[in-house]
Amino acid sequence: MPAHETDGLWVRCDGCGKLVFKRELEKTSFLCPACGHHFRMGAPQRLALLADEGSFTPFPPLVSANPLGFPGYEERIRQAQEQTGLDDAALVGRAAIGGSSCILAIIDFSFMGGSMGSVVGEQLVRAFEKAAAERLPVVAVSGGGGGARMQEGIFSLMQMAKTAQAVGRHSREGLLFVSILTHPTMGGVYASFASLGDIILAEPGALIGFAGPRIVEEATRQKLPEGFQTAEYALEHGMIDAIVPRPQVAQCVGRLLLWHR
Amino acid sequence: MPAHETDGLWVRCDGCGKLVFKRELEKTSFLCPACGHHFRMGAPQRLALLADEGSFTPFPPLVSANPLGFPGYEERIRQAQEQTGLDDAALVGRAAIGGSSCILAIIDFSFMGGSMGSVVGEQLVRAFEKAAAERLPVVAVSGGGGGARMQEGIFSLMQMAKTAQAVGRHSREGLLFVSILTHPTMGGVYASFASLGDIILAEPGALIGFAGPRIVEEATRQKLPEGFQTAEYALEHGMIDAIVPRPQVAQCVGRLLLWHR
Amino acid sequence: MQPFEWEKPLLELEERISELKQFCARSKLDFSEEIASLERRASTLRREIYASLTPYQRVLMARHPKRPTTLDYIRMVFDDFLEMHGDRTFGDDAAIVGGIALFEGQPVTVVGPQKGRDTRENIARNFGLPHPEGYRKALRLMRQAEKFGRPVITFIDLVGAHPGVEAEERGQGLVIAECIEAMSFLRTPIIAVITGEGGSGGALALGVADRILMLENAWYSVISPEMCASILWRDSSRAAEAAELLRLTPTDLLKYGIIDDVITEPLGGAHRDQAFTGRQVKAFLRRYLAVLKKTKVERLVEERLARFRRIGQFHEVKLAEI
Amino acid sequence: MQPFEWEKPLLELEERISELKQFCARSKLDFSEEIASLERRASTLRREIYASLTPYQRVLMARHPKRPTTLDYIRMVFDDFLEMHGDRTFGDDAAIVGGIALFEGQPVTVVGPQKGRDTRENIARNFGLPHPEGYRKALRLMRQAEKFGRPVITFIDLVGAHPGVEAEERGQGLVIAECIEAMSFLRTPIIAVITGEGGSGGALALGVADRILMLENAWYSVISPEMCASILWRDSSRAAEAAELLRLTPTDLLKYGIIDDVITEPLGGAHRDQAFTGRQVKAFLRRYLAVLKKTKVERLVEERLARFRRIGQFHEVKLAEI
Ligand SMILES: [Zn+2]
Ligand SMILES: [Zn+2]
Repeated sequence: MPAHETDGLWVRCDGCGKLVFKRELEKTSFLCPACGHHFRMGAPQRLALLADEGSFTPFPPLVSANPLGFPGYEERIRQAQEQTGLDDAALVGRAAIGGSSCILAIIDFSFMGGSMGSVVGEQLVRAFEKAAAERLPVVAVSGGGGGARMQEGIFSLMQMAKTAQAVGRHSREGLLFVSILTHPTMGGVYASFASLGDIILAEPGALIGFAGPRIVEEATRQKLPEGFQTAEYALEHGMIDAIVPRPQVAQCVGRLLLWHR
Repeated sequence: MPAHETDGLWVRCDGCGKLVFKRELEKTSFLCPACGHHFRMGAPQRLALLADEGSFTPFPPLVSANPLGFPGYEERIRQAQEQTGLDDAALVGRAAIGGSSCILAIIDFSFMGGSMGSVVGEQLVRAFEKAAAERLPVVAVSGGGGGARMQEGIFSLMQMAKTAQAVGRHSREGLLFVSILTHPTMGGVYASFASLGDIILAEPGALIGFAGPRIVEEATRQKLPEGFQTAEYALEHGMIDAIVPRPQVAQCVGRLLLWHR
Repeated sequence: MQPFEWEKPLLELEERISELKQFCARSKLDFSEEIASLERRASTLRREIYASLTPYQRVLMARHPKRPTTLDYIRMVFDDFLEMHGDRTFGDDAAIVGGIALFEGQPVTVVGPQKGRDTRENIARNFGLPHPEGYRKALRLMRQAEKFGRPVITFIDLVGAHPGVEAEERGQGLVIAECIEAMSFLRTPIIAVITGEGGSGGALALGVADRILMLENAWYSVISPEMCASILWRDSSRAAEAAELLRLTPTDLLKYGIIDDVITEPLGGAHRDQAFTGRQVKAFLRRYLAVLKKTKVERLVEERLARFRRIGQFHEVKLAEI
Repeated sequence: MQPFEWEKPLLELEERISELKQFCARSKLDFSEEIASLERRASTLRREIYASLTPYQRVLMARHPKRPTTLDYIRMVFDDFLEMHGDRTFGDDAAIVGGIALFEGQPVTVVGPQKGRDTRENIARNFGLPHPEGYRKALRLMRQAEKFGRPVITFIDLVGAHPGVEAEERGQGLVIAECIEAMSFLRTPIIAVITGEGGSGGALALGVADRILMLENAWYSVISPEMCASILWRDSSRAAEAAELLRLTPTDLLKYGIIDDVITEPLGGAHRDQAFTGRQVKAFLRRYLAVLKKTKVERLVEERLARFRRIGQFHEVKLAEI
């Protein structure tokens, strides 16, 4: 459930309905001080939370083309870049977590819903290729709302194959991929690299699935079950290894990396 | 549903409840002339139905020991041998089906319920080993009521591992195993080699499962669903490839062997 | 069944010709010259109409209820077929069919979604929308093909993977990823034929192949034009505009290198002459199977991976620019 | 909780001693000699009772509700543990737990059925009776261990696989076969520890290993003594007799070469001193892991297969005899 902003300074919590001071959230790793609800967080904040301080070296940036000549796409990209300070929805680089080296990829929802166009796909593929070449594990934090970047049409769809194959090549080298699903991980992002982790962790309450809940509701004309497509629901249905609350994610991933050195 | 004999000459059909003349059954491959119900049939009759005439060369026979010193087991074996004319519950040898060579193994329910003791296990393992050595496919017809031969205790249990491993070694040579499940294939026979076929066929109405229906009913204290554990039920639940009526089994297996030469 | 709007002038003309012929036969009068002239005009009109179809008209053609389904192609293209059921885990999905077939004497594994030909069948087949167990069945059969070195042929015609509660519960997203990954590394030749609709991840899950062929009036896209329009303009009736933007036709996809060849259909669409369409598909499969069979499987997999690795358009940014 | 019948004289004596000690403390009188004598007698009695346990008494010990469970062993034997859930197909079975654990600094994969410690827990854990998704979870974790070359340790304590409608529907028999087959060829060391009940195919599905260890008061059989009695004599109350016939004790199984070693328990059973039992299991694991780690994985698999290949007793029949 996305947090609806009420004005610039306050935001309403989807967990408890209370208004939370935005500046406060930054101090709590975007956890609601009242109920612990996990708000979405940006890639830079996530990086700070997850990677050892000063350990991150980003990959060279890539910038989107407009392969279909989709009207307004360039403008849309430019806006998103300005709003987020990111080149595209993936922040990828080399990092250390709990003292162990890895390649870290973070999908940022705030950049066009974390959708996977050519840039995100290529960055992820480079992440797995680099990791394979250096025999490093990959840690990916996914939050891709619908997965597809419509404006790149078929090119967006093909990124699913491209990234899944990159995972496959990395995996066949006997290397570890820890996939962390954050709110929301849906569609093409979920149905490709994100669900191919050796170990799949999720944050509490994160929406995880293929078809969005509204689409399922419309298609089936039935009321969705309580907690449908939440991380808790995915755990119950056998789709993820564990739910890890945000404050423990870095420590948990650190242990996993250490155990797979 | 086993056919309850009413006297020496007639037998009541579990499909339609009519009395069927036993001699008649032998002419119809043990199909009820009235409703087509598949009666159980012995290994020699099954062999005649399935293998090309004159193509069968049996493996050297093995005879059961009494590894646990189980009281009365030798006597039980001797009786079964006399009643069935078989050495034990498995008839194994080299055969041709539709002109293609294979190793054929048939479990006969009438020998102690088609249960798997050391002899059945060893014969099956030899079947897969011989097939692997000569690069031949294996066709197995299973009808093991409860699977386990209680009188051999742990030795019977271990035949599950032994036969499953023989399938695995044969399979890793890239060779074909067609498993045909006939009424009834349950317990340890089903939970080992019989369900490891590349292709799993079943006869209509055959009972297929792990725990027997009475055990499930007692354990769960609920009424069993209509058609529970029948071949049709297994097909619906994704556990078998196809249901093949008895008159078409030889032709179907023949095609499969031809396609895998 | 309703004809398409754009076909109406042609259908009317064809009817007129047919009437005239019948009149000739009854009246013993000779209108052969007039008939010949009308037929020439019909032929021109037909070519004009179908040469200038818009992308969305092709989308509608791809959805024509009389369009051949996977089982039709299996019947028309292969000499023998044994359907195999089940995922050995949960169930047997009627929305996906598969099994071993004989292609000119050679065993191949065939898999594809199956739409129904009428309402009753469509309900039984869930309109060709697969559940996870359908994809798992496909995966199982493809792994079986790999074991025995059989080529895999997939037919693709589905608007997407089923969006439902149970499908989500049983891992729709996960199983699509697994299919994509497994096909990518499958050590046997794979040909995918997009015969009708190629909708999103549900189609890609059967579409990772060494050769990807597409019928003339099929479409393949990350999103259906209706849903695209509904996201862009909150108005799904503007699907025709969205179809233009999405570049979902075989011509565009061939240009982008997404597909390898376009299988021409009879004028008016595959449903106008199923047998012709079947022969076409068979001819293309024959040609490409022959090529693939000459290639070592290691090389096939390498090239399959390289093919997808290349797809994507972006700019490298020199650090000075930032 | 009820003491076993055969323990009653001992428990009475132990109580007497405890009372006497308390009386000493209160009264400041010295009974130390008497107490020492009584304790010697108790010790003798304890040895006598537990040395002469019948097979069925051991079966009952194996079912003692306070006997350590898989999670108890995980807590006692390993330094760290991350539980991992789900079969990535259908569900997460609480009757089987598994994950990565640290054994003296070395990561291992641990899997085992989990019984509850009370009624509420037992209902949640389905009395440690796994469904197919439990076995599929185990399989997934074992394959993961293989990928990373981690040893696998399974704890076995279940009376059987769950006999239920849904379990049958989702392929209980098939998944047991898959587990057996997969473990047989798994390219990583495997140690199985039968800690309590080893019932039938449901136990074997976790029991194909390079070393099979068994606690002193555990049992392992193709069929439970109760069900055996009920088949033989239509009287499950004659289970004690059946237990004799089935040769299900560690001593018998060691003699037959089915298991490799017996882990001694504290007198009176594992539940009498969980910490001691944990240390015992840890010591045995340490010893056998060290041996297995020295062996190449190809050789491990070969020997694992050879081990089971040998099991079985029968007579070859010379053709002249027939
Ligand atoms: Zn809150
Ligand atoms: Zn009948």
